[in-house]
Amino acid sequence: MVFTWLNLAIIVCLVMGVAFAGGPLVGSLFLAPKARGGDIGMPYECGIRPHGSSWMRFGINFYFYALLFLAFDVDVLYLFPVAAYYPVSEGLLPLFKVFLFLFALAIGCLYFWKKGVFEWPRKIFLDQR
Amino acid sequence: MNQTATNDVDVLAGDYYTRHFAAGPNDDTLILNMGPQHPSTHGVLRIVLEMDGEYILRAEPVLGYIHRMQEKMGENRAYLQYFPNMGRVDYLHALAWNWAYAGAVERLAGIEVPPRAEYLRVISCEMNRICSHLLWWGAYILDLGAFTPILYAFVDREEIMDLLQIITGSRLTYCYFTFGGVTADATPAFIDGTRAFIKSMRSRLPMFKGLVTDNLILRKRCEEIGVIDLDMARRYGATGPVLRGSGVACDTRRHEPYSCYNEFDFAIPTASTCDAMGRYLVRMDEISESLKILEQALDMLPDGPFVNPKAPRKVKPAAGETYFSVESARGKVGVYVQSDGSTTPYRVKLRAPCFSNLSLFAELSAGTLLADAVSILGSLDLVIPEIDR
Amino acid sequence: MATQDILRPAVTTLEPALVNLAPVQKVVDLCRAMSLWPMTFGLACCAIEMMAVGMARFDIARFGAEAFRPSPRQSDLMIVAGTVSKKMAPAVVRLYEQMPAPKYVMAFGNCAISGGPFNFEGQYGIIEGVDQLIPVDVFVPGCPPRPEGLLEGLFMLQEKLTGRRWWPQPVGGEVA
Amino acid sequence: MIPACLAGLAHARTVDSATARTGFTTNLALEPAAVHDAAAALYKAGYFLECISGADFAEGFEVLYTFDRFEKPERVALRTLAPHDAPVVPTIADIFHGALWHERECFDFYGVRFEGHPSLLPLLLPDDMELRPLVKAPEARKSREAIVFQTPAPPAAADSAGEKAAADPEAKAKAKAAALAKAKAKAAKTASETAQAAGGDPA
Repeated sequence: MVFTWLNLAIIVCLVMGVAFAGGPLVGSLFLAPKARGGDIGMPYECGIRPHGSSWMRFGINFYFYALLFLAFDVDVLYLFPVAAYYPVSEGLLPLFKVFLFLFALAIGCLYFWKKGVFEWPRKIFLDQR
Repeated sequence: MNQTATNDVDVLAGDYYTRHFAAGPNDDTLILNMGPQHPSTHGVLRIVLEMDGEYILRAEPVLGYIHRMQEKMGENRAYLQYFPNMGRVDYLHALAWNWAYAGAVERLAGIEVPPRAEYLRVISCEMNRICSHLLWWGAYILDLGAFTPILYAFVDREEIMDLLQIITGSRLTYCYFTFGGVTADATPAFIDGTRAFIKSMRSRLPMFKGLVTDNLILRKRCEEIGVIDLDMARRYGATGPVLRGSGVACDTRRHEPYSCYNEFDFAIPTASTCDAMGRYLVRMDEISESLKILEQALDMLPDGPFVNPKAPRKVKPAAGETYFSVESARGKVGVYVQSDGSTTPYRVKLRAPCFSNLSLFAELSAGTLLADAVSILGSLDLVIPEIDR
Repeated sequence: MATQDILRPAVTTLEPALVNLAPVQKVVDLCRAMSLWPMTFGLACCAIEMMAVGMARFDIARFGAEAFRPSPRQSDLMIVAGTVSKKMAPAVVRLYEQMPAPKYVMAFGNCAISGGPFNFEGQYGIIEGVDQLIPVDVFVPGCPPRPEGLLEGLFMLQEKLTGRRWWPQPVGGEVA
Repeated sequence: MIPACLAGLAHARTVDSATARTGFTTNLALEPAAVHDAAAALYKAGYFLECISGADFAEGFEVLYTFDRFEKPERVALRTLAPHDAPVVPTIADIFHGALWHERECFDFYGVRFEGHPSLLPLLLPDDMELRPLVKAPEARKSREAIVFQTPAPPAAADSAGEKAAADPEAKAKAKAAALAKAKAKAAKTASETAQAAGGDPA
C-alpha cells in the first residue's frame, strides 16, 4: 500500500477531530474542581425528587421516526457511490437497479404511513368528566 | 408512604404531591415533574404529569412555590403601608392591582378621586397593559421555540418602562396610585413621549402580525389547541383574554365600568375559535384597543389636582366590607377588604385571575401532547406570584 | 434518609483540580469569568429584570454571560432572582447541589438577600435570606434591582474570580 | 335584591348593604347545609364562580362565595358560618370545578374542611405545615355582626372592640355611601364636561 499525502491529511484530520471533541473533556478532568455530596447524583427533574424509575415501558412513536430517518440516511449513503459511478455505467440496467433500491425503501415508508406513524392526534381521548 | 425504604429506592420515592398523585411507580406510564425550575412555566409553577409516551394522561398543577403571604400581610399592615405590595402581586400588570386595592379602600373610606387622577390612572394602567401583553407575546413565542420576537417585544417594552418611570419612579413594581389619586403628576415629557409611543407602537403592530401572527408554524402550534367552551369557562371562573378568546365579550372595563372607562370609545376584542390562537389574537387586538384608549385619554386629560387634597393621610374606614374589581391584562382582579374600623384591614382577599385560569389546565391538557400542553400553558398567560400570592 | 424533604443547607464539597498550579488556574479563572453560564432561576419579579438584561438594550452578551441555561447541570452561576419560600427551599438547595463545580451564586434582589418586603413579623412562609441555605458570592440589592444592578453584580463576580475589575466604572459611580 | 333562582331557598338572612358600598348586588347569609343547593341554582342560572374566601370572626369561620355573570354585572355573595371547633362546610366543587382550588386554599388558611372535596391537600402551604396562618388569636377576633351586617351587635355578645366599631359607624357609613354616590355622579359629570371642552377646543 502506498502512503500518500492524502492519507496523511486524513489522519491529521482524524486526530484534530478527536482532539476537538476530547480536549475539553480531558481539560475539565484536569483543570476543574469537582463537586461532591448532596443530591448531585440524583436525576435532575426540575428540582424535585423524581417519582419512580425512568426504566419503564415508553411510547415508541419517536423510535419510528428515528428508524425512518435512518432509512433515508442509509439511502443517501448508498446513492452517493451510485451517483459517482453512474456516468461510466452503460445501459438501463443500473437505472433499474437504483429504482429497485428506492422502491424497497418506499415500501417501508408506505408501511409506516399505513400504520399511522405520521399521525399525531391532537387529543387522544375526550374529557372523562 | 414507604418510611422504611432502602436508600436507593428512597431517591426515587417522589414527594408528598407525587405520592398523592400516583400510588407508586408504574410500568407503563411515567410520572414527571414539570417545574418548579422549568423555563416554560414562567416562574415556579410545578405540574405533575402522568405521561404515556408523548401524551399527557393526567396533569395536576402544584402551587405554593412562591407563596408570599400577601393576605396575611394585609392583616398586619396599615392600609397605606400595604400599598407597595400590590405592585408585587402581579408584577407584569402592577397598576391593575394598584387600582383594585385603591378602588376598594376608596370605596370603603369614601375618598373621592379627582378627574385628572382618574385619567392618569387610565393612561398609566393602559400603558402597563400593553407592556404586559408585549412580554406575554415574546415569552409565549419563546415557549413555542422562536427566540427573535421577544427581542422585538422588549424594544417596545423598554420604551414603555422608560415612560412609566417618569411618573412612577420605578421600572417594574409600580406603586403609583394612592388613596384619592396618584402620587405624581404627568410631566410634559411623559405626555409627549406617550404620544410618540402610540405612533411608534401602531407602526410596529403590522410588523408583528407579518412576522409572527401569520406564520404557519405558529398557527399549527396554536390552532385547535386547548379549546375552552363556555361551560368550562363558567365552571372554573375563567376571565380576561382566556374568556374573551372563547367568544364572550366580558371585560370589567365595560361590564361594571369603574373610573372613567365609560367615557372612552373602545371595542372588546373576542375570538370565536375558543383555542389558543383565539386567545393570542384577542391579546394582540387588545394592544391596539389600549392604544385607542390612550389616545383618547391624552386628548381628554383634564386639569386639576392629581390627588384629592382632602384624602386622609391615615386611612381609617368605617366597619364594613367591599369588593372592587378591575380588568387586568390577565382577567378580573378583585380585591375584597373587610374593615373593622381600625387602621389595618381586618381581612384582605385578593382574587387573582390567573388562579382561576390555571385551574382549567388539568382538564384542558388531559390527552394532549406535552408540546401542546406547553402551548396551552403559555396561552393562559400566567404570572405565578399572582396565583400563589 | 427520610422520604420527606427536610430543609437543610446545601451539602457540597469541592475537591480542588488535579492540576492546581497558580498560573494555570489564573488563566482558567479568567476564561470562566468571561463566559459565565447563568441558570435561569427566575422566581418572582426580579426574573423579569433578569430577562431584560438578556435583551438587546442591556445585552449581557457583551460581558459573556448570555448563555442562560435552564438546567443546573450546564450552568455555573445561579442567579436567585426572587423570594425563596419554604416550599421552594428544598428545590433551591437541590438545584445548587446539582450544579457542577465551580459554582457561584448571586442573590438578586431584596427577597433573596433577606426576605425583602415579605420579611415581616409573623411571617410563616419564606426563607429570610438565601444565604442561610447556599453560599452566596454576590448580593445585588433592590426591589427589583435595575438591570444595571445585575450587570454590576456580574462585574463584581468577575472581579472576585480574577482579582481585578474589567469594565470602566459608570460615570459618577466610582466607589471611594 | 334576590335573584329569581335563589328565591325559593331558605336563607338565614339578607345582608342589607348598598351595592354602591359593597359591590355586591345580592348578599345572603346561609346555613352551611344550604350552600350546595344555592350553588347548584346559581350554576343553572348562568353564574360563574368568582372566588371563595374565608374570614375568622368571633362567631366562627365565615366562608364567602362570590358569583357573577358574564353578561351583566350581578355579583352574588353567599356567606356561611362554620363553628371554630368543627369547621365543616359542604363542597361545591362538584358543581363549580374552580372551587376545587379555592376550597383547598381556604382549608390551608383556616382549616375549614369541605365535606365531599375529592382531594383536600395543602395547596399553597408546604405539606408538613401544621399552622393555619390566617386564624386569628381569640382576643383579636371581631364580631361578624359589626363588620358584615353592620348592625349593632347584641350587647351581651359584643366584646369591647366590637362595640367600639359597631356603635357609631352604622349611621355614618350610610351617610357616607350616599355622599359618595352623589359626589361620584358630580365628578363624572364635571369630567365629561371638561372632556368635551378639551376635545372640542382643537376642533
